[in-house]
Parts: sequence; structure tokens; C-alpha cells
Amino acid sequence: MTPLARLHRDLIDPAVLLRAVAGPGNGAVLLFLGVVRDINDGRGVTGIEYTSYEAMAQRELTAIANEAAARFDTPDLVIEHRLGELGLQEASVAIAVAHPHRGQAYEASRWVIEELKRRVPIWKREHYTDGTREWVDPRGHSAAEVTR
Amino acid sequence: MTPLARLHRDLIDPAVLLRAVAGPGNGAVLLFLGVVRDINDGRGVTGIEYTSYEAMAQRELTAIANEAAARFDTPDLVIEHRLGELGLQEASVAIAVAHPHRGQAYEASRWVIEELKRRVPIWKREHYTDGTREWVDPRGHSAAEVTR
Amino acid sequence: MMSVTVLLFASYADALGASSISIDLPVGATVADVMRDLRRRPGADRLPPAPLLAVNERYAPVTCRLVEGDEVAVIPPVAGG
Amino acid sequence: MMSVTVLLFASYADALGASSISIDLPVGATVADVMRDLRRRPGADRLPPAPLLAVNERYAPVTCRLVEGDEVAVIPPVAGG
Repeated sequence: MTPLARLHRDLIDPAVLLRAVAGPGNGAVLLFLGVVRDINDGRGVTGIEYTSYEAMAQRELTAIANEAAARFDTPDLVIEHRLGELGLQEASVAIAVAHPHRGQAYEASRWVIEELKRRVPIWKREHYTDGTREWVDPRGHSAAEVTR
Repeated sequence: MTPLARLHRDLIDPAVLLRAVAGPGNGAVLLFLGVVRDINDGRGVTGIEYTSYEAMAQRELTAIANEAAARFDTPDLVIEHRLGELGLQEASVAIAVAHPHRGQAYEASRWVIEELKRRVPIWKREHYTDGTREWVDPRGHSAAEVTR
Repeated sequence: MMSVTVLLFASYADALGASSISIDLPVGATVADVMRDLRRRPGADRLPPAPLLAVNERYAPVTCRLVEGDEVAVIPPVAGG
Repeated sequence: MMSVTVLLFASYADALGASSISIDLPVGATVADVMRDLRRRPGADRLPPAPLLAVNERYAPVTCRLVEGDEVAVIPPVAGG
């Protein structure tokens, strides 16, 4: 295969990613899922809304997939990221990597998620149990606080 | 859940493991699959036969699952290992870990596979394209060579 | 004069009450000129001093020179994953 | 005298032509005594000088003292995963 990166609104299906990265020479497959959890920074969460600068996000995701393939020496790599409204325990991101050897599969997977979080223009607004919503600033404060 | 460890002869179903580790507070899920590849040390492989000291292997797998749960602070951990005859691209081992945070999910997953390879009494005999079979010594030489 | 499109997202779009703004600038203007224009608008006090910026879907410094039709994006702290 | 069961696996079972052997030993014998007995058997030249050992499903040193009915396993290099 060639590395794939997809940004979409459908549910992420792990089985699809696992099938995509399978190859006869691979001895290790690693699947990472980022999922919506019910609490963040001590606040009850009911769901998350993901939005993006879609053209640029797609471009960055594709670049990360290709860079990871070259850096960790495997073409068998898929990244998917959801957009839109997600409920609890739905996967917002999935990264599948297959490699002849497990060490590089772990390293590639970890590198991809860190790069994705560092540079892909995607934003999320958490919906809280108290009915409020806030854009999340992963540097440790809510967007509302940043701008005060 | 409580950490699970299973040694069995059935096909490993990744969906079953992913469901087992799901929990509302988890933000990261990591699934590792070790799969049978078609080449090892330059020799064409047609399949692998796994055998074990079953009672002790089950005991060690369970101990690893419990130790990982304590060490990485999550109960949501499943280890499965196959026994018997496996074809190419079948999973011999699967490790699923879910955790509130991805860093510990990666560390737990990696720790479990390394411990498993270090201490669980399971052995494999590779079947080669030339019709021969050999017990594998992961320290880098075949069993036949060791004993000559 | 030339015209560029400014894209705003997430909290920045909320702050300025728009997700896309067309701005006219003198030929040879840079991203810094776009930001100066933006900062005069209501709600711009809620932008940080030095936000991330992109020109035509690529991260770019504030010194980047623009041409007619360029797309400038002001990028809030990313939160994918 | 007492009797212990010795389990052999994978290449070691092939070497000695058996996966389970019952051995009689004097009371107070250790795993080392089991190994001395094993090494007299045909094929035992294919065992390494210091194989991994287990007593009753737990890794154990060669100095481990045995009692009637103990299960001693001689463990080839493990290859799980």
C-alpha cells in the first residue's frame, strides 16, 4: 500500500484500518485509537465537536503519513481523523501501522500521534455536563481563559 | 474490568479485545498484534506451530497482566496468545490496553510484549518453504544450531 | 491594491464573529499587514499576541509577502487527536 | 526415595525423545540431581550447560530442594509473541 490519511465524518472502523495495513512481510501491527472520554481537567464531558481547516489539515495529515513511512521504513500506515460531533467513547483519531519489526511499529505510531497533535489544524469544542461548551487549548487552559 | 490473560487455540478477534478494554474514562486505546510473517532470517516461512508449558504460561501471562495493570495504573488490559498451527498473517499474540492518557497506554503495551517474550514458556516451530521445520531460538540461532 | 482572504477558526472565528474576511492591501503587503488590519476589528483583543499563521495551507511567518488572491489563515492552538 | 516428574518441551523434548519422565531420587534431592540424572540419558548432549528451570510452574534455581510429587520443567529459550 501507500500511506493513507483521511479526514472524515463517518465512524472510524478499526477493522478497516487493520485490513489496510496488512502485508505478508509484517510481523507487528499497532493500532492507536484516541477516544472521547467522559471527563477532562475534572469537568464532566458529554461529547466533543471537531472542526478543522480542512484543506490544510488533509495536507498536513498526508505529509505526516508520508514522513512516517520514510522515517520508519514502512508503507503500511493509515491515519484517520474524525470531524463533526462525537459522542463518548467514539474514536476521534485512529493510527494503524504495520512493520516487519515491533520496535519501529511502536515508534512510528507514537511519532504520528505526537506530530498530529503538534501541527494538524484541527480544533475541538468540549460539551460539558453543565450545558456549557468550550474550545480546548491543549496547552493547558481553555480558550476562554486565554483571551481574558 | 480486571486484567485478562488468555492462552487459546481460536483465531484472535481484535474487535473482542477492543470491546473488553473500553471504559468511559479512557482516552487512548492501543492494540498490538504480533502476526506470522512470510520470511524470518532470510528463510521463507509457510506457517508457525506454537506450543507451551500451558499451566505455567497461563500463570505467567496472568502475572504480567496484573503487574502491568498496577505499574501503569489501568485495569483495562487484555493479553491473548494463540497455540497450535498458525498460517501466514494470523495473529499469534494480541495486547489491548486502554488508559486515560496515551503515554501510559504506549508504555504498558510495550512493557507487556517485552515481558511476554522474556518469560512466558511458549515455543514456536517455523515451517519453511523447503519443507523443513525448526524450533526458533530468539537469541539468534536455530535450536538445531544451539545443540550441535 | 490587492485582495486576500483571511480565514479564522474555532475560538478566533468566535472572537471576530466571522470565519472568512476579505481584506484589501497595497501590493507587496505581508502577513503582518493582515494582522494589523485584523487587530483594528471588534473582538480582536481576544487574539493572542503572536498566533500561528498559514499562507495557502502552509505554516508561514508573519514576514511572508502576499500576492493577490492569497489565503491567510490565523490558526488557534491546534487540538487534534 | 521420592519420585518427581520432569517435563521437557519443544527442542528439549525432541532431544530426549520424551516430554515427561518420572525420576526416583533420594529424599532431599535438588533440581541439580534431576539434571545429573537427565544428562546420563541418550540425547542429553543436546541440552545446553545451564537451561532455564521451573519447579511447580515457577522459575527456580538449580539449587531448589524437591519433595515427592514435584514437577520440574526444563525450559528451552522461550519464543512467545
